[in-house]
Amino acid sequence: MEETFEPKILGMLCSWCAYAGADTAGVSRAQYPPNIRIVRVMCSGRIDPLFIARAFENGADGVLVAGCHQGDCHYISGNNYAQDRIELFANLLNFFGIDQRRLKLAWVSASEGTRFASVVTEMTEELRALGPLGLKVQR
Amino acid sequence: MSMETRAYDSLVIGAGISGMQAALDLADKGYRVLVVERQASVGGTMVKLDKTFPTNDCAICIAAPKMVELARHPNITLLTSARVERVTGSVGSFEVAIWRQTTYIDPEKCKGCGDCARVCPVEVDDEFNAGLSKRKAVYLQFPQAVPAIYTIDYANCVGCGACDRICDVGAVSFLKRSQALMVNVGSIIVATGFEVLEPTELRKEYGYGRFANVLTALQYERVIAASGPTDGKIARPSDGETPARVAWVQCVGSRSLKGGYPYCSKICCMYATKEAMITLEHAPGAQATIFYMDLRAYGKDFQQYYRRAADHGVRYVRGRPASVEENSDKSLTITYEDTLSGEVQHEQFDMLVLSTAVVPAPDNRRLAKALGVEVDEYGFFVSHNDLLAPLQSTREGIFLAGGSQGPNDIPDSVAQASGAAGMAAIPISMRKRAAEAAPLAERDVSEDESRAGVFVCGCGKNIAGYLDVPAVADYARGLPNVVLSETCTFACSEDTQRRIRASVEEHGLNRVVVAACSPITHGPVFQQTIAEVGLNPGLFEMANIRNQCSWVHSTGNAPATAKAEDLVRMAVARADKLQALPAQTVEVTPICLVIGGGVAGMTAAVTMADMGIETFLVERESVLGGKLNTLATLAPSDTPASEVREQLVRAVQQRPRIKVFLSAEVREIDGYVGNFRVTLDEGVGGAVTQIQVGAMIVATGYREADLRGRYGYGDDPRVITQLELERRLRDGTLGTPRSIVMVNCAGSMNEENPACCRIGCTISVKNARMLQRAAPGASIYMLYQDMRVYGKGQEEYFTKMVAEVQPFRIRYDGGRPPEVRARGRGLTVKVYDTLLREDLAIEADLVVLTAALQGDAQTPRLKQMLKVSTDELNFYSEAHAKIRPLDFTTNGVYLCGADHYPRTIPDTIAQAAGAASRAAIPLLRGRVTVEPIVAEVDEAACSGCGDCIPHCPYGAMTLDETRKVLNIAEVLCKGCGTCIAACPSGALQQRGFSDGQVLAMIEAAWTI
Amino acid sequence: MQIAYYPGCTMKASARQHEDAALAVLGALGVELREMDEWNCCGVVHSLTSDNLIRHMAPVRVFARLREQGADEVATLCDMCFNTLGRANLLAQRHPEQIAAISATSGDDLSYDGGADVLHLLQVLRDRVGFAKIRARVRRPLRGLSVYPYYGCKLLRPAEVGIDDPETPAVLRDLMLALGATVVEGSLQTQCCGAYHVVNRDEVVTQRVSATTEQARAGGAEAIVLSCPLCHYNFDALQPQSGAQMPIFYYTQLMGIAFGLDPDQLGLEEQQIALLPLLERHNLVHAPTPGD
Amino acid sequence: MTITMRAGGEADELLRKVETLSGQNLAGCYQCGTCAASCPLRGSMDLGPDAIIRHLRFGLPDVLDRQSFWVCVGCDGCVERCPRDIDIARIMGALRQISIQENGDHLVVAQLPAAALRKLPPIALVASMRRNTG
Ligand SMILES: Cc1cc2nc3c(=O)[nH]c(=O)nc-3n(C[C@H](O)[C@H](O)[C@H](O)COP(=O)(O)OP(=O)(O)OC[C@H]3O[C@@H](n4cnc5c(N)ncnc54)[C@H](O)[C@@H]3O)c2cc1C
Ligand SMILES: Cc1cc2nc3c(=O)[nH]c(=O)nc-3n(C[C@H](O)[C@H](O)[C@H](O)COP(=O)(O)OP(=O)(O)OC[C@H]3O[C@@H](n4cnc5c(N)ncnc54)[C@H](O)[C@@H]3O)c2cc1C
Ligand code: SF4
Ligand code: SF4
Ligand code: SF4
Ligand code: SF4
Ligand code: SF4
Ligand code: SF4
Ligand code: SF4
Ligand code: SF4
Repeated sequence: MEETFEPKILGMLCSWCAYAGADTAGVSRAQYPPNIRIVRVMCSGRIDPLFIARAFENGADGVLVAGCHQGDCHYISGNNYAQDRIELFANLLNFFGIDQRRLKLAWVSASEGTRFASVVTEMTEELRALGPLGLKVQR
Repeated sequence: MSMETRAYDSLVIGAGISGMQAALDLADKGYRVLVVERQASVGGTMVKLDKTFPTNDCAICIAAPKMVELARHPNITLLTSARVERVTGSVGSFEVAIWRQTTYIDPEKCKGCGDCARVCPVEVDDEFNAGLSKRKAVYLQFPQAVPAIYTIDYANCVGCGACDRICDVGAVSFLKRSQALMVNVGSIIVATGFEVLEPTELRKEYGYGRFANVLTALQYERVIAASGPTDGKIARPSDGETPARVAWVQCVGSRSLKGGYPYCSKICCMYATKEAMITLEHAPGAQATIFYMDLRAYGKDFQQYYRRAADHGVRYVRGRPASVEENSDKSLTITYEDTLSGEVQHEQFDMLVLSTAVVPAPDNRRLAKALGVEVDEYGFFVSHNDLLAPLQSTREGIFLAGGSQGPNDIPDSVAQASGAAGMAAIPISMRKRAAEAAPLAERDVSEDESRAGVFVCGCGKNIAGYLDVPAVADYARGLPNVVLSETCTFACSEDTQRRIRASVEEHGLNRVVVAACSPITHGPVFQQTIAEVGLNPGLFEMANIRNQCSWVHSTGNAPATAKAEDLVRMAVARADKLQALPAQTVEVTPICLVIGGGVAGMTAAVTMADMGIETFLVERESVLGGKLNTLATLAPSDTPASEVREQLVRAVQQRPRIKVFLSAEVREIDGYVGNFRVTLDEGVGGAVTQIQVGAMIVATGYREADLRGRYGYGDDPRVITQLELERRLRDGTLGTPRSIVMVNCAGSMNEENPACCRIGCTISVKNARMLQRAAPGASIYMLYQDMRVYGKGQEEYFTKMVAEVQPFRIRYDGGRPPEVRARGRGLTVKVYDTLLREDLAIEADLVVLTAALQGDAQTPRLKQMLKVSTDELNFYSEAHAKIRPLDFTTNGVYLCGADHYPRTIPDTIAQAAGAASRAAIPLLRGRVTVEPIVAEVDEAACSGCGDCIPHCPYGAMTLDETRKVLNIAEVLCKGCGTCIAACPSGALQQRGFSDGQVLAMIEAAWTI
Repeated sequence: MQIAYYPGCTMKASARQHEDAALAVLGALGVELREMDEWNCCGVVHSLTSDNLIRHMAPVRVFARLREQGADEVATLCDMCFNTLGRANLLAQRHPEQIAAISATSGDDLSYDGGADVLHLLQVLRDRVGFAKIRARVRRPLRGLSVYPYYGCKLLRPAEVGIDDPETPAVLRDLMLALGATVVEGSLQTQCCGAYHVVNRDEVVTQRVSATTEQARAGGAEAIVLSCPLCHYNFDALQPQSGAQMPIFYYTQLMGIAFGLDPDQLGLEEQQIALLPLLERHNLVHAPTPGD
Repeated sequence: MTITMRAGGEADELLRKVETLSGQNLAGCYQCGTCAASCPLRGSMDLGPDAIIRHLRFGLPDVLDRQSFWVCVGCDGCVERCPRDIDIARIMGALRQISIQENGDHLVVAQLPAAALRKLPPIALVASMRRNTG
């Protein structure tokens, strides 16, 4: 039997909504594939494109950035800046020969546990279809 | 049996959003607060909602942090499943008897793992989900419940003991008894909220309880809620299908002289609009129809929200349905008259939502008796004086907030809660407040090699059952810098805390990593633990191997174990880079400045002074009073405005702590929270004064829009505004008009200014009464779009007016505003009546315009100085529409009254007391704590480009023009880190989340 | 059990079969209706305007006579009488001064203290006899017979005189279930049939009757069961104009059938739309032998 | 057509009469349409009950020429549901009363076919008389 490719996903989640939503997924026992590794930041506005780039260099096949829905940001507007930056950066990915679908931006509220699970599930499946990125840089 | 009496400063009854806000406001001032909540978890109604109008933010996202804060606050004691039995004594010293119902589970032991619920054989309707799903006899109310402890519902438990047998920590005990407690408090706040009517006895024509697909709006909130029984998928109860047509019926049991309650329930027009909008989002292609009589979108941004909903396709039909019948496919046929066309229709829908009346909490009458206060004929708590003391109950020292008084939305509830907290602080103002905990002595580890200790938790079987905990601990032991790695059954239990403390000392640990549940809920517990042995809380890190691992990857041990190892490796990598987070505080000048001397400013100043705080009150005019100097009488009690003015001015003058500056204006403001330097200019010939204050309250009021050139205003002296009418009524210069036309929404609710002025309708109702008295026999015409006499009190006031005055009420459309023309000796008002569907020409000799309202003319200048923002109408923008309605985003500056948005005097007073309560927090504490996770600038790297400045939502950054480097006011920074990613030079860092710390985790995420 | 009985004009005219059936059925249940010695027309409709006190004279006189005869409650079969008497009684209770005024102008002694009760026969059956007892008396359950209970207005409204919930009445349904029938319900059960418009606006009545029978038919009903003699007339007489032929029963007739009483006592022949064929189809009466 | 509204006048008088006879305060009506949608005879009326109230309130001239109040049988369907506790049936009754006083009986018994009369239940006749004649 051929082994299915298991993508590596880095999740960068804001503390107030998306990370709390991922916690809620746990409380509700919503199941999703174990492919994601989560890094918590206070606000999605903190997420520097550098982090994403470094994740790809380090072997991630995909990066999920998730924060509060528009209008819900605990810091008023951080998620707006996040959206601008991430979208801009996504456009640059093509230059590096990285499929834009490997970077995903999602808004997940603290109560959306099942939504978080389905976002991760879908992303895992999509990346399985895309195959490995293979960008691991040796340091 | 003698009972020990414990002393607290204040008691808060009910822990919905109102009770939580009131308790936090008092506790933050240093008062010790006891919170008594009837249910097993705090949160009240708000946590059952999906999103909240008018900003559509997620209810749980904004409520959950308050819940956690409440549970963790050192000055708050929380008693859930408890009730107040009896109150004796008087203000300053109430003796309170409390009954705490046992839940048969030891709150100290329960880990919230839910094993018990899994094995419990009993299923009952889940009241949290309004009966739309089932829960067990042992249950957690909802996933975010606080405290996160299971409860046994004894009435339904069959005593099988399965829970007891499975519980690893032995938390279940059927021997645990209910407790009677005695406490002594100085003041009490009642925040018991409200419930919604279930129309099974009244209004049966709508089929609730008979037809499966007829729900109450609260049930529907659970249907659309992401955390609800259908995970937010909109499903018909009869078959689980997504409905294609959903309808709402408004005022079910409200606004009814028969078959319900006479008052308006205030919130339902807006929540129906919200629910309809969410329905269109969740079920694209669906139709949403709202049947209404008057669409009461009265608040700030409410009308815009309503327009947006209509633009998104929500259909509004003016007409109150007569009956509902169920079809064989369980769809519903509704019979109604579209009153704008006059047609009676039978229309089919898949689901029907009833916006049912808000009714008092069921226990109110008993509680009122226990408290010795009055409730009204329905069971809502009544205030001592509707106009001037809206938050004071009928007994001194007991105050009211939120839904306990009647229907209220979240912003009004929160404002009232802060107001009640301000009032409740007064009788206890002489008491000694809890001192800030002295910072613990800290070991400096900055130069040391990192030595980490790892503790891997099994959480009973919650982690250990799904992954190999010893293997993870073994793995951790091999990681760089790890000197110790252990497993523990329950990391958060007291014995593990002891072990952690001992290990830190024994092994000289300078980093601690716990692999367990979520840092959000449990992080602070461990941070406190290591602080006790001299480690800075910044040196702690957590790996979330339960919520984000064992619980979500419960099938197959190996992948979960591998992931847990990765998570631990990431945590250890980050721990290596952690640094101490300095705890900083800033001294505060304990003086307040209030700008504006109307009802709002005077009330705020008086409340401040009564809390023991020196206050400056600055008024631009030569007299205090604001609009009270112009108004004739005041609704709802018809009290002369002059009387109210005298009363308030006297209150100000009697308080030596208040210093009033008249004919004075603010010229300059410098500094930040705790230390503002303000320059006052006392007008021509007056002095220029410098004052230093710790906090500021802005209460600059509102004005009527300039309507010149419209509705004949300015051209004809017989066309006047409501304020001008008030002046004439006051001065007795009305004359003898025989026909008077009032035009509501003059200059508002149209394309150019979509806002609804919130108070215009009530003003027109009051003045219809006054006009009938001043000009007996005159015909009175009221031209309106929707009659927005919202809430309890106003609707009844309106009904009374209608019966007495019998005005002609003419409903016009905002798109076809009335025209006023001079004709011969009289005036003619032309208007299209949408209910008669005819053009009317009304002969009038006085036209009164209910003019659009706006913020003060000088607001644009003042807002620059205050570094705050406003909307298009010059009304100030609050920090958060729902949970911080009285704060600005700028720390230390607060707002109240009509400068935020027009409001009635009772609402103004509640808000002003609330703003005083908020501002008193830093002033009474004497210091403000600086957020430890702030941004820092590396001055050497900074090029002074200023790119970061606009990214900071709190205005914490300024450019030092002379040195050309960035300057961060740490006390203003709230630690979001948004600026950091904006800096092109890499000159910014965030403490606790530096690039190095984040990248360490990313680089450690995978080993290959 | 003995109860005073006020028949009203119609029970003695077009609704004889209802009275016959009622007396037979009540006999079987051991209830005796004792007809008042002296009674007059109730006036049929309650006066709705305030300048028209004189119109209350008729019902008040009924109560005055009742009191003279020493009774403090009276039963009626007719919904319209029930409603008119009930509302007049409320008036007497709430505005005794108006009764005094009526009495003064009438020249007759109409003193009435509001102390009597008016009962509808359905109330007697539900609240005094009880459906359990009725169920026990059933000899020939109406198994398989599907009926649509029709309430109309006067039995239910205004709520202060009505005998059941005006939006979700149950009394006829529960009675029919006790008899073993199948019940079909629908929204038009509680809507007015057009009432006295049969006199000069019968198109109004025809429209209501046809809509209601259509709803009953669509729900699978084979017959309508009702209580009011005016509704009965309207449904029976005007249905053919809309082309429908659904049998109309008084509830007393169906009780009689279920009790196994002699069909001859139940006045089954005395209406336009034949009742027997349906009953025969369900084997609820013996088919008459030809030449019988 | 534009309706001109002036203070006072005949309309006021009709309104006052209706209010006195019916004991109802018409100003209290919210024009919610519940009554119209509840009325089983709305289809036979030329103005719904809510519209009758509005026309009376606004003194529109044609109210007494309408058929609606003759069509209303006083079934109280609307009355039970009106959230404002307005007894529409009484308002309709008052209009009938006023019309009969001004224009005489609405129904001439002599013109009804005798045969039909004989078949009708007495309550139909009595009710019809009492509602349609003075
Ligand atoms: C369907 C629906 C939708 C809504 N949508 C919105 C919206 O979108 N936006 C918005 O702003 N508002 C909305 N609201 C209104 C909002 O829910 C209320 O404003 C808010 O919940 C009021 O908070 P509260 O704390 O005053 O009362 P509650 O939330 O009712 O809390 C009262 C608390 O007191 C406890 N309690 C009661 N009696 C006692 C007692 N005797 N002893 C001890 N404890 C007691 C209760 O258990 C409860 O925990 C909505 C309301 C409903 C019904
Ligand atoms: C026609 C009309 C009728 C009303 N009737 C009623 C009623 O019957 N019942 C009721 O409850 N409510 C009524 N209201 C609402 C009521 O007026 C407000 O609730 C109340 O006045 C709000 O008080 P305030 O202090 O916020 O604002 P204001 O009364 O406007 O006071 C603001 C004060 O701030 C001062 N100020 C402004 N800018 C500065 C500055 N830069 N520096 C120093 N001082 C400054 C102003 O001079 C003024 O004195 C009515 C309103 C109107 C328009
Ligand atoms: S099993 Fe024990 S620890 Fe777990 S939730 Fe139940 S009572 Fe609490
Ligand atoms: S003892 Fe009660 S709560 Fe525990 S499992 Fe059995 S039924 Fe459930
Ligand atoms: S807010 Fe008032 S008007 Fe709107 S539905 Fe509720 S009760 Fe009715
Ligand atoms: S610390 Fe451990 S035992 Fe405590 S709740 Fe978290 S995972 Fe469970
Ligand atoms: S008058 Fe004012 S409160 Fe009333 S609807 Fe118009 S804008 Fe809103
Ligand atoms: S963006 Fe960076 S370089 Fe520019 S001012 Fe801010 S900190 Fe300095
Ligand atoms: S139901 Fe009542 S309030 Fe509504 S339109 Fe009719 S009379 Fe007016
Ligand atoms: S009382 Fe008259 S208006 Fe009202 S529902 Fe009956 S027939 Fe229609």
